[in-house]
Amino acid sequence: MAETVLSIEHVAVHFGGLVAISDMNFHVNKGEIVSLIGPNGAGKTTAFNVMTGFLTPAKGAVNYCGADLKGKKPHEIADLGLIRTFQRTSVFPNDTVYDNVLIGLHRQGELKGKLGLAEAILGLPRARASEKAQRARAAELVRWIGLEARANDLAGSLSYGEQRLVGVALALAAQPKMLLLDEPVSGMNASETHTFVQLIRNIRDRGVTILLVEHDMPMVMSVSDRIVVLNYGRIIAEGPPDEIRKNPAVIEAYLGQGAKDVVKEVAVHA
Amino acid sequence: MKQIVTLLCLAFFASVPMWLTDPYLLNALITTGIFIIGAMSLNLLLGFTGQLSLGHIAFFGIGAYVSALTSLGFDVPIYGDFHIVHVPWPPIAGFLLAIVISGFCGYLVGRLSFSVRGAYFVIVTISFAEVVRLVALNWVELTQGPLALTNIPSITIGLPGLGYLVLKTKFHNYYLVLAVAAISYFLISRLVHSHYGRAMRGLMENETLAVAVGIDVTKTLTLAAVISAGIAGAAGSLYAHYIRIIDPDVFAFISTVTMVIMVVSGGKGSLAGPVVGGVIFGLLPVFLRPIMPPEAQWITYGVVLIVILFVMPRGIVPSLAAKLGLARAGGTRRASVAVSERTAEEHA
Amino acid sequence: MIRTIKAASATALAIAFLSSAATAQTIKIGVNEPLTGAFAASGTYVVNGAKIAADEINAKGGLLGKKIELVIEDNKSNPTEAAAVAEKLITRDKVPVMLGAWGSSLTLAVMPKLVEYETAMVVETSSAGKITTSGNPYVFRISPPSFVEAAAFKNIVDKLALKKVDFLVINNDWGRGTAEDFSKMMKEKGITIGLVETMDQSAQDMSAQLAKIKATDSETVIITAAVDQLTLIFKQAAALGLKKRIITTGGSQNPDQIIAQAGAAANDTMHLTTFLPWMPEKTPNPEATTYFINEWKKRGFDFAGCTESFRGYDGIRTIAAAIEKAGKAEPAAIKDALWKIDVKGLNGDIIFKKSGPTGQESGQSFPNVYLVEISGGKIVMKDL
Amino acid sequence: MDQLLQHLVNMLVLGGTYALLGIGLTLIFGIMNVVNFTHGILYTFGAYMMFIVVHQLGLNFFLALPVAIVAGWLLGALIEITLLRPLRGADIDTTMLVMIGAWIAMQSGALWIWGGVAKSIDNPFPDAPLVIGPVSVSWLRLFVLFAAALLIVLAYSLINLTKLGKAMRATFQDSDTAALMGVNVSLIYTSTFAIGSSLAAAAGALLGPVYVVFPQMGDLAAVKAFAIVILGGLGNITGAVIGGFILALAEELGAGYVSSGYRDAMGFLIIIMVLIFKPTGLFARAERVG
Repeated sequence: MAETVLSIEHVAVHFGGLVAISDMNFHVNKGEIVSLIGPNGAGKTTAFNVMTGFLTPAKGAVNYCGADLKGKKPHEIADLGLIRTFQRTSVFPNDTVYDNVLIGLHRQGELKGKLGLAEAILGLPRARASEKAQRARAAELVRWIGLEARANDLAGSLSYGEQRLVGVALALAAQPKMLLLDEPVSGMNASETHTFVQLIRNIRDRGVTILLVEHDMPMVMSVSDRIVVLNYGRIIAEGPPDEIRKNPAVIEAYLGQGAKDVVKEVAVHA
Repeated sequence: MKQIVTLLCLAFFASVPMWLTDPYLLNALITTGIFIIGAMSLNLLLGFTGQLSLGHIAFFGIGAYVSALTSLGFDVPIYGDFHIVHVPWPPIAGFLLAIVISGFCGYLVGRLSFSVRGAYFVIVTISFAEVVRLVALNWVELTQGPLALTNIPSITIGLPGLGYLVLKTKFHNYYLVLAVAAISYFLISRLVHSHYGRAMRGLMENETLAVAVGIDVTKTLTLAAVISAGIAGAAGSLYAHYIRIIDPDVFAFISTVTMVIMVVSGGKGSLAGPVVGGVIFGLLPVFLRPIMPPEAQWITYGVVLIVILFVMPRGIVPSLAAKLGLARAGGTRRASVAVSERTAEEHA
Repeated sequence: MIRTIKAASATALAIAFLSSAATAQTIKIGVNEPLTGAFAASGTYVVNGAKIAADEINAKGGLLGKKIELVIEDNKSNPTEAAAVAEKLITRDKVPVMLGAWGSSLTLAVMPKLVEYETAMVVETSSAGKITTSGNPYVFRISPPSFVEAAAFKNIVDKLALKKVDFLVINNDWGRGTAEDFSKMMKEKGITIGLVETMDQSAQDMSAQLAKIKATDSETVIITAAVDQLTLIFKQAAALGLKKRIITTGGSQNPDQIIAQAGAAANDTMHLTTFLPWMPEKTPNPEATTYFINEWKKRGFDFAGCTESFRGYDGIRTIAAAIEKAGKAEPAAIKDALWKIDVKGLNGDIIFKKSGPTGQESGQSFPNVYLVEISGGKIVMKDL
Repeated sequence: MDQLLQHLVNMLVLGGTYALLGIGLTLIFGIMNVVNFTHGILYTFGAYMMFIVVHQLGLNFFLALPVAIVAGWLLGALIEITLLRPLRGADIDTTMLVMIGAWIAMQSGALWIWGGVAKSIDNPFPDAPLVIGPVSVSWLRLFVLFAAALLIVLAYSLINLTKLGKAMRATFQDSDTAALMGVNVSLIYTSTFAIGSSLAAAAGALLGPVYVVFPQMGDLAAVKAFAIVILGGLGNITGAVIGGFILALAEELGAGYVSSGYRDAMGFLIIIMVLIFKPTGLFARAERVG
């Protein structure tokens, strides 16, 4: 059996009287690409918020690499290598693309030992070397995601699709062991999506486990090793794309909100 | 390019006492310079972390009182016969202690108040400054309250082998203030261009995202608060040893307002902003004084402030930079980033 | 509005030009007062009093054959500005002597500049003891510090049969100094000191303090505050039904205003004051007092301002006398001459006595202190 | 015990006016997200209007009150249209600084026009206080408390019962959505600022006769108003009313039983405590996270 990186155990979240998630259980194995899908309001983003410490669940636990994440702050979870991107605000809009990545790299700037701050301010050799390394790494990442030409443009001025890429670069800069992507291809056209799928595979091949939330079914079907389907805060199906595609409960869940299209598209990709 | 401009400005400021013989103007420049140091420290919080502190004068005032009390000595009854007695130390020790203690106060305020944001943070900082002012006013045994601390000695620097230099004249004080200002500018510049500064900027622009990539909010903001408060404390110490009398009025709200005006009109988040805004709003009253009655001077001051913000809502330096086609402050310097061979010090 | 500003600044410019052209013919006196900010009202009163003195002197032919010219600058109620104004008056306008700077912290901020430029300043209002005890030989004060008031009051505490006294004082050097000096004097007299309550300079609601004082067993309250706050205190004390003997100190109070605004509540209150504008015949210099009060009314100023503005009037007359005695308008000569003058001021003879550490004494004049009582809506003198 | 009773009565009288100051500011702060430094000057303005109408025009005291309130409304609308409307969408710091500029200019304008000498305003109420057992209170203060309560109820009804109020609340929730749904947001902002300003002017007009009138009288009042708004939670009218009474209680008891020197510190200490332990104010609804 493969090594489990992330496991969600009996997690429940309430907002007042509203049940956002009830008793959610699933896990992600090392090196997997897993998709979390479901109709709007199914609790996908809420699940991400619980996994990354932005929300405290009413019940249940999140385990990451063997550690219980209970009570950990978002930045502490990020320090463990569990990094997420966001649906809407995925970039630092008033900074250049290059600076966005540099901000993401900030943890690499932290020098060992107590004098880090003084070294940085006085520009001592160790700090200078580290700064130089960060800049080189940032340039490399910008190149790698293919935004070299826009490196000096403000991230806020980029197209929506390009901003998603910057968001991913930012997340990669933080050296993730596992990446949570929240609707990464929304706003991208077909060719951009295609490139992005390659990018995700590339990232996985570098040893990063990936969990994504996505509405773009063809993309989900083509990229995922496994799919977890959520509806009304509970998991209704789980399995490889082929199984999910045929699962009647899933088709049922999507009825009423363009389910026919989904079914059709799923069929086309089959 | 940018470094050259900075150095030229520094050289210009250094040359001022050589050709400016009017002691009144020199005095105005010294007090303005002290407030510019305060404004630069405020800019670190407001411009680089996005936290508006309207109680910044508290750190300035604490620095002034710490420095004055260190160099004057005190004898404070604490309980019954138990007194804390302090014999006077050299003023330079007061200056250093002012930085340390103000910085420590910055740490406390930071830890306590960064749980709130926006308007709430503004009010917490105002409240903090008012409480400190009221303590200075009412703890008469220590601060002499409204009776003021007087005869504060000038700062003395020990020169190896040459004895002591008492920085008493305006000429001396000008260079003292200029030196502290230049060091503060350098420190802030290095800080905001290091990864610490990038963490601050990230938090300012998109706190949720910053946290998600592992930036520690409390640690980063507290670091900014400590350094900011320490520099403000240094400015307060310079003030105490230059004016040589302080009373609880050093905590006046209008002084914080003066600093905020310097920062925002000059351009928050721009290193040169507080200097430009400070020179304008520090010297404006000096030029208005001879040409209009006192009330009209204040009215003009307010109107000039409004007009500057209407014409240049982002502040003078960023707006001018944009007009001159220099893109936004900071953008130009990274013009050829993709060629990542640029070294760290070029970006300082 | 904008036109008014333009017109005003044009006039100001014109005046500035005229005055620089006229430099040679006039003797300049610097006036460093708060004209904006928290103390604007008081500073403006003092300046108006000073102008009356300057006009009077000039109408009589001026000094040493020259007219005197007041160079008036606003210190914005701010110590930093007060020091800057002193710098400007001395180095730019080349004034050989100054009047200022109303509040104690303003005066204290100016004092290092006096030493730096060896120029004397006549202090007209500030009451902090430190001003004349810290060894600044360029300071000459005509207002009484609180220990002088306390000493004058000492003579009649027996007659008033005080037993236990509460204090309600403004929380600044003036109020704190008064509480300290009066308490010390009263303790020597065997009087018990009860509460010492303070109020912020800008406070308008003193009900809380008054309610606390109302509940004590002392029979007298000593109150130190400026006239507006006093009026509020009387109204609020009346509203709370506070029935204790009230004695006010400090000399800035104006019983007329208190009678007018506090009505019956003011009856039987007593006031320690340094000037008697409502009974000029009882002042040490009735002729000058009458002239000053008439001139003050003629200029359309508020009568309530007399108790503040006479200090500006006396201050300029003090300076003028020193210049006359010095025979020349030079800083050192004027400073020496200030020690030798004897001016009949509106509140007593202005003669400077040495105060502070030997060798660098400051000058302190000892004005008269009067106790008046409001009785049946009228002001009555009490003998000290 | 008698002293405590008196303090409690004082608290009621003082708290009513604090509440009035607070609700005007909480509307502006909450709905427009403007740190309104002109609130204090509007308070001063209301008091001077009262002075002008009663003493210079010689009109009736009770007639002067509505005049001052309307004048405050007009001045508020003018400030919003000339200074804030062109800056819509600017940073909160920028609008705050423009308000600071307006505050400095207008306060100095008041000093220029009316001088620094404090004025007092006559009132038609008897000098002798109302005495009930050990407690006494002046008739004027009672009238002020009553008038303040009436104005608070009026403001509350305006916000909760009228169409304008509904639009204001919608704008407070989400100005973009409100605009999409056909709310004229510009008009709402102007109305909000004008209403807030008229409440400040009303507070000044009511307290002018109680205290004295001078150009800086609004500064301390404004600081207290900010404190009340934060205690009650931004945009929360009920919170502001309760906050006003809490502040008054803290000041009374602080001065009465701790030290009068720290009287004004009480309010600030409460704010610091509240915000440390309950960062959204005492009465703000808990926000949904995420």
